[in-house]
Amino acid sequence: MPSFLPLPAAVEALIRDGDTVALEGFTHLIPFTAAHEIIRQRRRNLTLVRMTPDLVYDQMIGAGCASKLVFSWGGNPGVGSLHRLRDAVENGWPNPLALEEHSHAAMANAYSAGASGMPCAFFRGYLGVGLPDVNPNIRFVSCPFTGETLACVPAHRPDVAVIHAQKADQAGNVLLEGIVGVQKEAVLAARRSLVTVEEIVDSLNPASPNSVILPSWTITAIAPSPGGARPSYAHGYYSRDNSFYVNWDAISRDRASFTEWMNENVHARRTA
Amino acid sequence: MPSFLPLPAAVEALIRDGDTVALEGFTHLIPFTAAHEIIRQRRRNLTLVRMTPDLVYDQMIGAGCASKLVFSWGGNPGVGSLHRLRDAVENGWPNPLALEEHSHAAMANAYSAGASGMPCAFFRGYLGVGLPDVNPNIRFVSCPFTGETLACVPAHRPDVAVIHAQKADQAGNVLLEGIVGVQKEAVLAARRSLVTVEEIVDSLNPASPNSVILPSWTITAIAPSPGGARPSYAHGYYSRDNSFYVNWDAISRDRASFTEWMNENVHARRTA
Amino acid sequence: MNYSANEMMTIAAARALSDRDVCFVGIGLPSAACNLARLTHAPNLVLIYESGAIATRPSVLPLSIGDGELCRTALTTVSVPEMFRYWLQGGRVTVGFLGGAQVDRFGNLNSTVIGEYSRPKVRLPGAGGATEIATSCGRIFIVMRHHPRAMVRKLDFLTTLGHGPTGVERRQLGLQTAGPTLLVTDLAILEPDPVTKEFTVTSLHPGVTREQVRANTSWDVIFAEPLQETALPTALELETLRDLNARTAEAHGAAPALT
Amino acid sequence: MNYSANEMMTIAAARALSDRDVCFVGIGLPSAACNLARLTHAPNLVLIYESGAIATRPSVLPLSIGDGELCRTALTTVSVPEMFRYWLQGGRVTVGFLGGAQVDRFGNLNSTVIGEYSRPKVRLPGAGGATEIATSCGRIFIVMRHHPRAMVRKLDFLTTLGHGPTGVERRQLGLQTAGPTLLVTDLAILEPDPVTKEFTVTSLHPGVTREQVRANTSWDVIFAEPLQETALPTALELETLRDLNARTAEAHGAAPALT
Repeated sequence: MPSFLPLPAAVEALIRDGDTVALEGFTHLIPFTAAHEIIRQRRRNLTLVRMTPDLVYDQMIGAGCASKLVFSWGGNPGVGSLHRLRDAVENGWPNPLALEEHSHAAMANAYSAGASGMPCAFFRGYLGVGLPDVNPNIRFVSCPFTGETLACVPAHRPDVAVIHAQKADQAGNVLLEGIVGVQKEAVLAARRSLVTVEEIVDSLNPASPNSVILPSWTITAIAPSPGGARPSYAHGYYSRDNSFYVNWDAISRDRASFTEWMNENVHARRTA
Repeated sequence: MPSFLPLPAAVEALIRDGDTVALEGFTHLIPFTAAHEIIRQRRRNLTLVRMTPDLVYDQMIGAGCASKLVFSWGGNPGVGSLHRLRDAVENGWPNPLALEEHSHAAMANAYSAGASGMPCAFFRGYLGVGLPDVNPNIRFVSCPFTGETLACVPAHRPDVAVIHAQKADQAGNVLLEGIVGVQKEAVLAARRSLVTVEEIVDSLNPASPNSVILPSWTITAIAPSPGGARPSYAHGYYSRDNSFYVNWDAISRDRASFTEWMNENVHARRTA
Repeated sequence: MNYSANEMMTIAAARALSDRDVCFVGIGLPSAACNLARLTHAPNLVLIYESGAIATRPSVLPLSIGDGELCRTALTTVSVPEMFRYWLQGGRVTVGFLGGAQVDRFGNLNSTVIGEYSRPKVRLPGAGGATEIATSCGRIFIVMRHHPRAMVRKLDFLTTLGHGPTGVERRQLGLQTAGPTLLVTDLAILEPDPVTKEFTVTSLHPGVTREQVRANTSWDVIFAEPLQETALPTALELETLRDLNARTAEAHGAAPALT
Repeated sequence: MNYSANEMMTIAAARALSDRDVCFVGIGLPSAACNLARLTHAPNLVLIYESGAIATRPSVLPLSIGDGELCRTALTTVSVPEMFRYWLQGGRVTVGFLGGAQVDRFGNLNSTVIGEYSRPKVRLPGAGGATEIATSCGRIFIVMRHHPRAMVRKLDFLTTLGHGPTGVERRQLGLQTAGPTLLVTDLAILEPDPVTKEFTVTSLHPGVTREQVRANTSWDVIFAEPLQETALPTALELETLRDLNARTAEAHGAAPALT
């Protein structure tokens, strides 16, 4: 059974400097409010894992939380570059950022392998391309039956997974619905997990017997956080604030405007 | 888009002597009516693949359809032995039956690998036990990162998968609900697929955006077959006929009573 | 209250489960023991069936591991590949229950064949989930009836690894899980010796003699000192088990064969 | 009707899709082309987005591949690991659309860095799904604007395999999929030579000259003989595309950057 905690206490309890942390959510259900709390608590030297480091990691990287990024696509979807990510990689601001770079297929399989208790993931991939030359965590094995060359990457086993979900019940079971991404895998792969939720309800009342549910004993802490995915969205609750994603391009383009925005919108605010 | 066919025409079109055929359904949604049609059409030398060859394969094996069985648990769940399977293995009646024997984990992973376009499946398993000595399709590889010994089996790629489902819509999309077993994987792993359904509806109206649905273009043929899982069950339609499972023990125990039952209940009947 | 040896066996197995356990449940005796525990001292016990049902709370015992009752009363139901990958292999199960046609003194099990594999005298059901349940669950409880043909010196086939043919192979393979820690029969409770891993009788059920256990065990069975006597079934345990069995018999039209 | 070069590019890409295709769709130009095809000549075209949405029918173009509109209008939505395992790697996609910062004459793509990998001048987004889309889909359509910095002699980094650095590596790797079969730009349509696999201009868009194409291609581009002229956009194509873009702009509060 997870602990029900206010978000600041949950971040305080679960996330330590130097941890490997995966905040997941594939466009949908991105745990922005949790990320802001991590920024406010000034966590440092995190290894951040995420398939699509978009605005949420641009903010954390620009705020100086991360020393390494494990990822497969870093951009502002449909808008352009992540300027804070680029500034860290190209100019080392506010600190250098090491990259461990994969493809989406590798990342998705690595989470799935972590959830499965496997040491590594095998898939068809990475043939004839450059990433294996720059990432020693990409290797190849032969199928013992056909001889086919298969790619292999280590399983993701983050210290902490952080996700946002629609609902938790009083017993601590969590329901996800819509675009579910790799969040279930991230939680099952991690040593500890923090789930922020739109609401805590008496019963999940899942729509289907096969609804996507994380049972209570797979979760370390639950923090209520209505709107916790904004400016991302929560299926059934609120829509994506597309204009914020477009505006982020200008806000994040230079260090001063970024810093000002973060001071006003993150550091000056307290989470309930 | 699949063909909508009466069951006899679908079996005629999709299943040939010598094929590797997987009828799946894990207690729930077992495609008995399709199996009976295969028996009536006197298919021979089939390689039958199934995690749990229970009554449905006991009937097909006793009827002489199979020359090989790929499986992980062959019994009458909660009741006892499969007498026709045992008679084939122990005495070669009505014909010898070769066995390729796995564990459930291997079978489930092999279907998943087949659905994934992989040549083989890797998992933690088969350590220190006897099956690898009697099944050359069980091999071991080392994780290239940790050196851990992992089991490897070939992916299942049956010629035909046969499953039963609750509903198809007019476009040929199929909904499964409840205990969904390995049926989706079996269909995606197979070259051809036959789905019998309780009913054909205008719209699937899935309960959840994440409901288990097989899209039309993954299915070769759909045959309406209300009650097509009996004496197994269909979640939302009818319950399992547990007494038939108990009674099967006596029916199947000797060749004469089995043959008589099959003549009366399978051969003498026609599917609509 | 009077009780049968089977009832004693099921109750003794149920008592070994705690309120914090997550159990991978097979059909028959394990299912009865797990649900009895859930309905008595361990209301938060989580039951997982390999058909995909997670945190299920059946009001009657399933005849098969995929009964509709399991899905209807589950928190959620996942596919079988997910069950074996994310839940079993993922290390999320604390206790796995196993049985078999034969067990040896080191908790290795045979559910494959009696006789030679290629020319079996009796073809048994096969491994099912057992092979990987035995290596993925935190610990394994074995529940079997005491009989010389079941408690054997040497297995005809090693379907499922206990502590290994000589008690050391499991450790040598580097497995991180404990393997069999309990063997409950209709006569006694056996636990592995901490050093040799040989199953040793640690408790006799009330009224059972050492001689009965010896006569029904094909290996030279060792008794712990001091030897315990299993506590009598309580009225609550017996009533709960009988209610469960009665509801089950009514629902299935007949008593499940193994309870 | 007047039309822009971007509109011509999107329309030419849309025409290459048939009613029987199953498309793995990226954001921006591919999404516009695929949805235009679905709304005109290919109503049964199946669109799959890597976020998990299968057979989706968005009425506005998504700004990201995980927009709620994709899930709401999908037949079903699966997890991202399932998407990459069962759907993409499973070989169930006939056409994958790709773009990138750089393409070479053999259809290899760079979306990783400009400059050296360890000290990049420009850090680009990275591979995303492209690496395995390129090898798992039946064939690949590339859609990019014609520009000398985009159509390069040599990639700074090989993110995504086309036919390989010299046009033969893909075959040598034994891949069973066709790789890039079409490159649509705002100036022309290019197709690989059947033997050398070099992308060759097979059709110029109306009003475009060979000189324009040469000036915007860094390699010595070859023109097929006879060279075709791309058919003008029809009124239906233009109106459908503009309606789609107008609905999209209204829904998002601004026009998506790439359409």
